[in-house]
Amino acid sequence: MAWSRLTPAGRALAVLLPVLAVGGALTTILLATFGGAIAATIGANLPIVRFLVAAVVTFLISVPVAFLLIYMEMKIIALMNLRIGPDRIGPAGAVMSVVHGLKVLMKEDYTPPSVDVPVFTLAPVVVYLASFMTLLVIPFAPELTSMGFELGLLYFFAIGGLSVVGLMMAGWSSFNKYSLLGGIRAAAQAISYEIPLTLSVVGIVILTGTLSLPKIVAAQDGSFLDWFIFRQPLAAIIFFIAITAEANRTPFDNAEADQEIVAGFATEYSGMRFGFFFFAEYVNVFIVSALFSAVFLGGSNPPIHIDVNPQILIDLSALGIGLPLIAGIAPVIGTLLFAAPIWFASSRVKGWQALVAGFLIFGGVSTAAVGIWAFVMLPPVASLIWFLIKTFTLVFTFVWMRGTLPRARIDQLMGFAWKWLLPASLLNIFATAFAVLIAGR
Amino acid sequence: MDRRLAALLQEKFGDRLLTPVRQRYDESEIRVALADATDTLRTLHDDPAFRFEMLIDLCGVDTGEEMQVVYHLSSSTSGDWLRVIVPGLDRTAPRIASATFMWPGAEWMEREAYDMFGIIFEGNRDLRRIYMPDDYRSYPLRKDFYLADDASRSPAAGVRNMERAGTPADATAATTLRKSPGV
Amino acid sequence: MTQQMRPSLDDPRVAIPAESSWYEPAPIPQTERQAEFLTLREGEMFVNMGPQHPSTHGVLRVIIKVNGEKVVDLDPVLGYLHRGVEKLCENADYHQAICYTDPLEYVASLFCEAAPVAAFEKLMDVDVPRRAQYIRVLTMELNRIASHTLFQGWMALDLGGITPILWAFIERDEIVDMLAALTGQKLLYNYYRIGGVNGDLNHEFMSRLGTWMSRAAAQIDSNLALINENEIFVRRTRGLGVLDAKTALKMGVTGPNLRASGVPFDLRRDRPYLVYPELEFDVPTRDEGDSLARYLVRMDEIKQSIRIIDQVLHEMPDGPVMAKLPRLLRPRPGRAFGAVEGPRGVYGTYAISDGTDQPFRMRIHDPSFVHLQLVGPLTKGNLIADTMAVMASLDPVMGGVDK
Amino acid sequence: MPKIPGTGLLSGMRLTLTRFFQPKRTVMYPEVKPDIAPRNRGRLELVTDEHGTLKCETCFQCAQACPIECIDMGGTDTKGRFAVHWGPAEQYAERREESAMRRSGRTVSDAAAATGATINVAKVDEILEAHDYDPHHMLAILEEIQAAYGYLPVDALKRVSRATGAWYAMVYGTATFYKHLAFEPGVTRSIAVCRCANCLVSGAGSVMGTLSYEFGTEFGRAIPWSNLRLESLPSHVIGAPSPLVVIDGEPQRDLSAKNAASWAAALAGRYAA
Repeated sequence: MAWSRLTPAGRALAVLLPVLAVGGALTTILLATFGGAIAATIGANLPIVRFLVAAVVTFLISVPVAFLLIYMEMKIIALMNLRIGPDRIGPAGAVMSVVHGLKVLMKEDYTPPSVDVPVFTLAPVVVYLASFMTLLVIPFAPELTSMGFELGLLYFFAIGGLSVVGLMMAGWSSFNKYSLLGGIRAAAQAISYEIPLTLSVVGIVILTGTLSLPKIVAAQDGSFLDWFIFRQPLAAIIFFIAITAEANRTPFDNAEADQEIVAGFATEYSGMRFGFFFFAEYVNVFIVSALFSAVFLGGSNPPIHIDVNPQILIDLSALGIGLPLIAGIAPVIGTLLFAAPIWFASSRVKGWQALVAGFLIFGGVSTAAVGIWAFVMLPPVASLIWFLIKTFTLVFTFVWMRGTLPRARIDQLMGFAWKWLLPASLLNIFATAFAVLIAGR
Repeated sequence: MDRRLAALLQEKFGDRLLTPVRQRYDESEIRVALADATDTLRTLHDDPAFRFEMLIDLCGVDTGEEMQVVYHLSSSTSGDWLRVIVPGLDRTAPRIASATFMWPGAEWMEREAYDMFGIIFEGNRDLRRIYMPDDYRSYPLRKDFYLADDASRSPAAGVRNMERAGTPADATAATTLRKSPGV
Repeated sequence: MTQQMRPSLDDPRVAIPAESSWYEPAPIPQTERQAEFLTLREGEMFVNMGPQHPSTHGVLRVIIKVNGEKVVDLDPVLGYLHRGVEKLCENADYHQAICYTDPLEYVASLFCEAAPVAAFEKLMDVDVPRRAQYIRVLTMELNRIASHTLFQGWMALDLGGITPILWAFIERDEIVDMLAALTGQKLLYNYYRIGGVNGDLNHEFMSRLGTWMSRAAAQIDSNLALINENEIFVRRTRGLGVLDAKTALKMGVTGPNLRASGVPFDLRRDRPYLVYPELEFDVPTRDEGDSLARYLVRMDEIKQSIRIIDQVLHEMPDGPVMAKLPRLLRPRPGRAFGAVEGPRGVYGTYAISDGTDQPFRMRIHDPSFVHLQLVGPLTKGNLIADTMAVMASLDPVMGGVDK
Repeated sequence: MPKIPGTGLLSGMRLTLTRFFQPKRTVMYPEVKPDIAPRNRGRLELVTDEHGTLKCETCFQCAQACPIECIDMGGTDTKGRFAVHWGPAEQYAERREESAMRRSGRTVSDAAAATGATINVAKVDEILEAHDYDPHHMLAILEEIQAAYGYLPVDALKRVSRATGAWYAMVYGTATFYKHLAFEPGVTRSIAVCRCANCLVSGAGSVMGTLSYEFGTEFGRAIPWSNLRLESLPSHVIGAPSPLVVIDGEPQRDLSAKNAASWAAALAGRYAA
């Protein structure tokens, strides 16, 4: 029978092709008939489409973010160890993490026998999903929030807490004692740090009266003294420690403590399934840093408002047909302008070298000019840049801590959470409420 | 080298010592019979005159005719070092009382002596192989243990398997053992 | 689907499918102790660490009986690195035996050479020239510093800090390189000879040593500042695995681990060898006896070693570095026990000569072997993470443990 | 531990940040080679003198002394008879009886072993038993073996080396050192050609070449059709002419580089008759 001789891919195709053929035909017919209605429906509930698009986009940006953070971790820790770190692939080894990703892709994706296969396979997906779905509510800039809904903060804690489920699934299904210990450690740690994490922001919620992250960011508008890190220092400290534990970072990385339980919940994983855990960890780092900078560091607000309202008002529409002409001619003229001095400067420079150099210089200059123009003229770009600066400073801090601190023991960890952070956060809430009661908002 | 220690040892266990106290460099050495070993060690450990509280080393020796167990003790009060040799263990079934009743740290050293020589220490709670696998048969440090690549001293050199537990058939008394009457 | 089930090793009440049950078979208990170790009570399970575990130094296998995270009992399994060094030495002549003892402790090889050399010199009544004695002290103290520096890095690494080990390796590599310039080998310097040392001090060694000494103390101090003051490190090691003096003496503990329990026992002081009686140095001791004390005692010894090196460099006499000896060494029958104070404790060698050119019996005593017994008693009732901390603080080297 | 909690962590963070900006210690290996101290004895190599010829004379002392048998060398002895190979036997896929020769060198391309039939070593064992397997009596053992067999079979040498534990090269060196120990059966007489400078000047070299060609053998080997062995004379006989050829001690007068071939043919004819 031919079916038995088909490869799995072949069988899938044998099923799919007729379905596609029939389905394609049907869809065309349906579109022809109900196209207008469908368009109307989409127009009617646009938020669903927006959500889908936002989810896809966040997923797409989460992978390069993970690559960037992995590279940062490798390089920064290397420099702190008086090493050089990755320096062979790409400029200063910048492509190293991408190569790591490719390596992980090419490795054998081994499923040990006696694991609970569906749970084992699903666990990395859950973890990664939980981490990048929280990206939805991150307010990169006032206009650059993919889903700025009202309960953003709550959504963040809820979805972020889901990753524990994934870790538990991985630890339980791996049929390995290290994995089991790692999963249970991760669960205990995450659950006990969720509480101070959530309670520490209650003070801010009291102050701002909202749970939506864009509004919290907007509430910190003004100079850097309006940031909540200065108005709620205790909450900031608690929050920082709690997100360190949430992201399983040193000194709270007991879940994958490689000196004690080999790789924790990821012991039995290999190939891309391990890669998902790996990426999720770094995406988590980025997300918690972004959240901290949004909630406590004023998010996309510049530290000091320099009120520049430049008068460079180029009315591009006035140019009419001249616009494409300028757009087409400007590179040529600019290249020649920059190439000429180089070419005249010395006789040893060949013409093409001068042209290439001129083009590069023109490219740089024009990019810088456009950047500055955008920074000045387009508020979203400016606020995005401010946001990223703050976020990556925090990411650097996390990597820095990883390069410095040893690991806390699990019982000290839990004791710290329950004995110190929880009362401190409650105290913070009462203090804030009292102050609000006294002074009014 | 402490003459006082020698005199003390002589007058403490004068009758027990098989040979007079030997002293060379900073080491003193006494030999006691198998029966007296435990009492001697306990006296050396508890007697305020000696206070040999540290068991530096415990090892077995195969002289070719007999087995020995050698203790190296160090006094925590005076810096004296003492070597207690218990000779005369039967090569076929060496047995001696364990020293773990006084030095729990001797447990693994006794395990090693058992593993390497087959000396059975009565009273050791955990007397089993420590280096060699559990299903291992022979005792490597015995003198009649042959190494294939040891062409120096055994007619069994060149046998295919790496070691041979017992004396090979074609071995003669002149060549089986490297006997050392002096030890 | 029908498949026969078998009880799990950890919990006989749990049945697991037969095809998924490729454990190692349950070992048959041979001794009373092993039988009591292999019986699992309610809620206990075995966790097997090693021989390929990130934090067991070398190839050590530790079977841990845990109740949740709490270590109930623990059984180290040795022998993965067993080379039969004693047998090899019995079949080599006296010069070759020294070379065999070298790889015992790949971290502090010179001490493993010094012990048999001392024993052989006693057997043959050899007088070592004073310059050779000074060179031995110099190289040994350098090696001690290298070993302790590496220990600091390993300790921090086992507690989860990744940076100190690399800083430690910088210092250690400098020492190793200068010793390589002196002895000709980088790790297993086969340098000590019966009656002296192999080769006099040379220019490369002295220049490297000078540049290193000029900044060693400050550099090591700044490295220590990373974790000595660190709350996490201190909280994890203070009061962990407390070993009181009486137990330590009964367990045969020596070296820094014993001094950390308050017993000032140091062979360099109590049983002087080479030129140590002429040198000024303190024997750092601590009374706590916990992991932190064991760590800090070693860190203090680094400073003392630097002191000793300073004095040795100033008082180094001239003269030959080898005694006049025949090519073929045949000591008269006798016994000798040579012992030196190493970075881990007393390295001893009990050599028996029967008049031939090969030692009749050569017993090698390694302190790591004794100290590894303590891991069980010291970690009972603690957590899995503490097992690593205690093991690191005892600082065993498996090459010496397995011989 | 500091009084204020957290300061220890912060001081550590400060330290790592300072190290972050300090110069790095990495040696970029393939580009930058670390400087190896001149005293480094990492690699074994044979030294050559100023003429470019090897100084090693294959005395095997290094290979004997190497306790871990990392030195492995081969060579030909002065008589061109044996090529002795030294080293761990497993490198040469010989485990069974040859591994006894692991420290003792094994014989490669052994002419005597090729020609001589394998012998019954019972007598050798008796001799060894009589001498209590003592390598110090090597010369006596070899003499008795020669008396027993008429010559020294290679199997007997191997047996001696294996039983006494004396290294094969030692046994073999003893055997080759003494003139009265022979390796071929029935060789009683010898033709020796002097190799002193005087003789070489007056054409001893061509004489040697001619003789070895005529007799169909090599120097140090027996002449197949006779009880003669072709040897080289260690020292010149006083008052003898050059080139000098000695048969059983008496110098041959009527010989020169010219008539060496005819002389050899005449000698062969005398033996044939």
